[in-house]
Amino acid sequence: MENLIAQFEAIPALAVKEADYPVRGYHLEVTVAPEAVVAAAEVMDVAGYTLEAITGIDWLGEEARRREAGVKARNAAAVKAAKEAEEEPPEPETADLSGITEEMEVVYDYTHYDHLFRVMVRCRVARDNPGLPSIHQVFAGADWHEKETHDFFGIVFSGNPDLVPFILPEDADYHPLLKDFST
Amino acid sequence: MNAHPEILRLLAFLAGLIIFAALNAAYLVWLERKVCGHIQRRIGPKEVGPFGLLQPLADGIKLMTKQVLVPPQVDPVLFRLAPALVLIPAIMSFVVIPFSANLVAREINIGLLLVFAFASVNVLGLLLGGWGSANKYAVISAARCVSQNVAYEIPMLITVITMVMITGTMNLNEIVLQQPDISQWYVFRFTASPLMPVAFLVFFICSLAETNRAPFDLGEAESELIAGFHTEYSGMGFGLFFMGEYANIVIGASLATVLFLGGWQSPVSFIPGGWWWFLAKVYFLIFTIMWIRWTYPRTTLWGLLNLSWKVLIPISLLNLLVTGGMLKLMPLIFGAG
Amino acid sequence: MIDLALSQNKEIFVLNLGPQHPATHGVLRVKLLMDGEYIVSAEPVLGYIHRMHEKMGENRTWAQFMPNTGRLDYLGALSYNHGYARVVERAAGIEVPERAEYLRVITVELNRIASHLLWFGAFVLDLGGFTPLLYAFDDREMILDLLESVTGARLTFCYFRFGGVYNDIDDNFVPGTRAFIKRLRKRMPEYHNLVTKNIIIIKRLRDVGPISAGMCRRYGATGPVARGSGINYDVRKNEPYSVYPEFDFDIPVYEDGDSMARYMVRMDEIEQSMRIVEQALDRLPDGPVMAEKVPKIIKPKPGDYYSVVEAARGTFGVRVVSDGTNTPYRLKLRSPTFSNLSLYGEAARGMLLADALALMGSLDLVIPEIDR
Amino acid sequence: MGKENIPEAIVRFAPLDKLLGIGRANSLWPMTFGLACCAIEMMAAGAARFDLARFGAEVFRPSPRQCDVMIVAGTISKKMAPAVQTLYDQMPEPKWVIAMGNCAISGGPFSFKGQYGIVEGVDELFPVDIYIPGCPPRPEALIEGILELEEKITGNRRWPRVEA
Repeated sequence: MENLIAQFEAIPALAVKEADYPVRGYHLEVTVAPEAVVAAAEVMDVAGYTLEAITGIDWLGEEARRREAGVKARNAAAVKAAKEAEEEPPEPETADLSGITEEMEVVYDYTHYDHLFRVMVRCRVARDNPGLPSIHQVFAGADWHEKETHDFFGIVFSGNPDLVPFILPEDADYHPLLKDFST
Repeated sequence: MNAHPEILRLLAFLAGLIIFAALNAAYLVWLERKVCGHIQRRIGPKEVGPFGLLQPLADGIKLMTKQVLVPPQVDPVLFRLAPALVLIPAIMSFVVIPFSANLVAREINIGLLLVFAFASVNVLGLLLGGWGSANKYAVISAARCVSQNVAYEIPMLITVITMVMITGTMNLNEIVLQQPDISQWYVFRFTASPLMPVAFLVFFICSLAETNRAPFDLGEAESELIAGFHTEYSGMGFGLFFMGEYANIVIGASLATVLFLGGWQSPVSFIPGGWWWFLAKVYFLIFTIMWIRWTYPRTTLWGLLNLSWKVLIPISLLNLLVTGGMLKLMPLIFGAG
Repeated sequence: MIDLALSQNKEIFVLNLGPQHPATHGVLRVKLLMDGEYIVSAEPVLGYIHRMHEKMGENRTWAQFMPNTGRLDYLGALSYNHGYARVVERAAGIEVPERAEYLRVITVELNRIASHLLWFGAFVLDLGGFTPLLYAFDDREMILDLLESVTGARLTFCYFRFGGVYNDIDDNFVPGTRAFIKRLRKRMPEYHNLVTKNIIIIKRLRDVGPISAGMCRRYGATGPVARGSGINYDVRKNEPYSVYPEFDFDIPVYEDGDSMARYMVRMDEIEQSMRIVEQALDRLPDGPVMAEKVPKIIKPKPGDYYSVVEAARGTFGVRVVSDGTNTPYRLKLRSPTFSNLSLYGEAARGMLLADALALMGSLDLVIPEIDR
Repeated sequence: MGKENIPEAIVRFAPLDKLLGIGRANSLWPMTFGLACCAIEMMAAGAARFDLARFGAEVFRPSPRQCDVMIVAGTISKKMAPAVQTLYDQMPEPKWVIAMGNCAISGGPFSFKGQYGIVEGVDELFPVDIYIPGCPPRPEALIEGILELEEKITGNRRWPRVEA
């Protein structure tokens, strides 16, 4: 396992974190940049792992929610502090929601047939015009998973041989699992 | 009127044969559904008439009044011709089948040849039906049917040649007359050739294949080719194919009965022979065919052709050789008699 | 299909298998490029029964999604119940009483037998034998009777709850199950005599549709498909969950990788499942079937949770992403047949049509589970 | 429609029609056409315990050209809808449609606000004769549906209806 961590760190991965398996259901959480997903897949391939699934997560508004939560906490703290000091509570701060790059995430689940060790590789991509390289050269099965993720999220896997609507109707131009999708 | 009794007799027989073929088809379907039901722990048709006996009638009414669709892409002539090409030769073959000593529409010296001549037309009907449908599944099915029929006609004919060598005639009634009781049935006539049961088996397998019955039902392999050559046929077009198929089964079983099982002759000499014996033997064979169908899975086309070219043809050739040898040797050994 | 236009060989044609075709067991469509009866290339087309399960997951509460899991793989619905219940229990930290775990294992294994029986019948039907299907259905009905008495449903079960199961068994269940297993034990040799030893079946399955272990790994195949290729991988052993470690059972593995191997794996699994059920019935503890402290509204802590179970067709995984509210933020269903089918294009190349359909049957497809 | 406008018939076809109706009702051949979960119950209805064959309705034909009744058993996705429509069009007259299960009736559990993938009920595509509710309906329910269809064709009920 140390070996794997070292290899991932050499890719380089943005973060390699051991997860609490009984709670999370996976052992190792690796965050990589979009360019590095193929390298990560190669590490897994060499180590004899198999690809269980690829999926996307749409984090629309996540950063805004995070900032708002931070501001809310600060405001509450300020109100509390003012109350303790018996002062007039300060004007509540409003969250600064400018300059947010909305993001999506692609998650790769790897597992091993022989020993129990699950690796989850995460990769964040920008939400507008999302794209990352395809790993179907490494794991042939990734082809379908990538197509499915493209269907649902519109994430473009460059290098995938045939990235057309797969599960959705042939003429579908929508991506239903986006958080701002509506019919 | 009196001047043409023969023609009248023929017409009556023809009408009788057509009714026989139609009823046979209808009630063989009923029988098939009942047999398969009981094989499969079900009871089969039961509600339509007593024991579901009116079921074929209902099916017939429905099929006859069903819209006959002629899809736009088909070849209209071939598409309409094909069912008739399957059914009519099958009915024609009945003309020479001896149901009893006298109950035969037309006794011809070359009856056996006639049956096989008509049987060969059958495959043309399947081919035209599949081809005319302009449906890929139907075309594949037609191609399969043709290669299968051609392949199995060879061992079948070789076996029949063997039989003709033994019996010395192609008149079916004469062949029957040569088998007065069970020991004289050709299937057990070891003096003619020790391979007679094998010859019967070869003939039986070939007639299964010729009629596209399971396990050789590659032509209408449902899980592969939808409904095969009759995929595009609706209503009575499909009904005619069905009748043709069942008529062919009856022909196959009849021939096997005539050639090997003593035709209308009774198996034991103290019970008189007659058409009932003939029908009993034929229906027993048909029941066996159904039994096989509901027991065995389908072979592949390759397996089927291999069976014909690599197993059945050599065996039937060997039988031909042995029979020929026996025919020449027996008189030499036991003296000409 | 562009290859067709460019091809010099005029004999090559496109055959559209499905979406309504007797051999695809539902609405799978396979675009075949055929040279006579040989397959030049096969390309499955999915989505004809895409039912938006993942979208629905984001639209309803954690508990409300449970009925959906029964409609993913309708032949082995309880495994899917189990997979989803487990991931939510993991996320919300809910403990399951022992009796409930036993009941889960018993019902899941019975369901697995039912699923394999139906597969057995349908597979032989693909090969042109009709009767075994009816026999299999006959036995399957008995399992459905048992399961119906416990779960209230015949097919699309929704029996599991977060923290247990919703209903305890009645008095007839244990003797009924024992009687059924006794009956099936007698029946299995019949099936083997009728089908497994049949010369036509052997000719059609042996060495047909070989799938290598390496191919399984590249495509992520699991379940009987992988085990038929010599991969000893079963979640019940490799990643033990529920009370499976307490039972003595084997994972059937065959090395050949052909259709026969996959067939044998499933037939052997029926035996193993019967063993598990028997042991579970023997040791069935008393106690509640629901955990006491299950919150009415489930709000797992934010984060990713993943859990897999061994369904009848392979590894069923559920990834949920919680944002701390009462609905999942994202719910990903990893279906085993999706991966298993993805190797079909490569495996079917160069095969005869009839053999390719036998191969497809041996993958044991349930289409709604692929399309989700 | 009022009956008073129909002139007295010169040739009466009613008895013949009745005969045809009885023939058709007793020979309802369904299509081998399963979409989803309900298809398994459809198969179960044809299998040993329930045995549709009793009514002559077990002849599942794989080709739409040879079918009389289309049992729509399952969810119809928007991708599948054109194919279902084609199958319906390919069936020769007279033809009937049974919508089996909630998905075929109304979209069932998969009809929710914001759904993008399914047709909410097969009657949006073509007319339906019999609706069989359930998710999935039991095989008995399918048999009852077929009896209802027979009643619709002939005007007579085969067995007394079981009162709930």
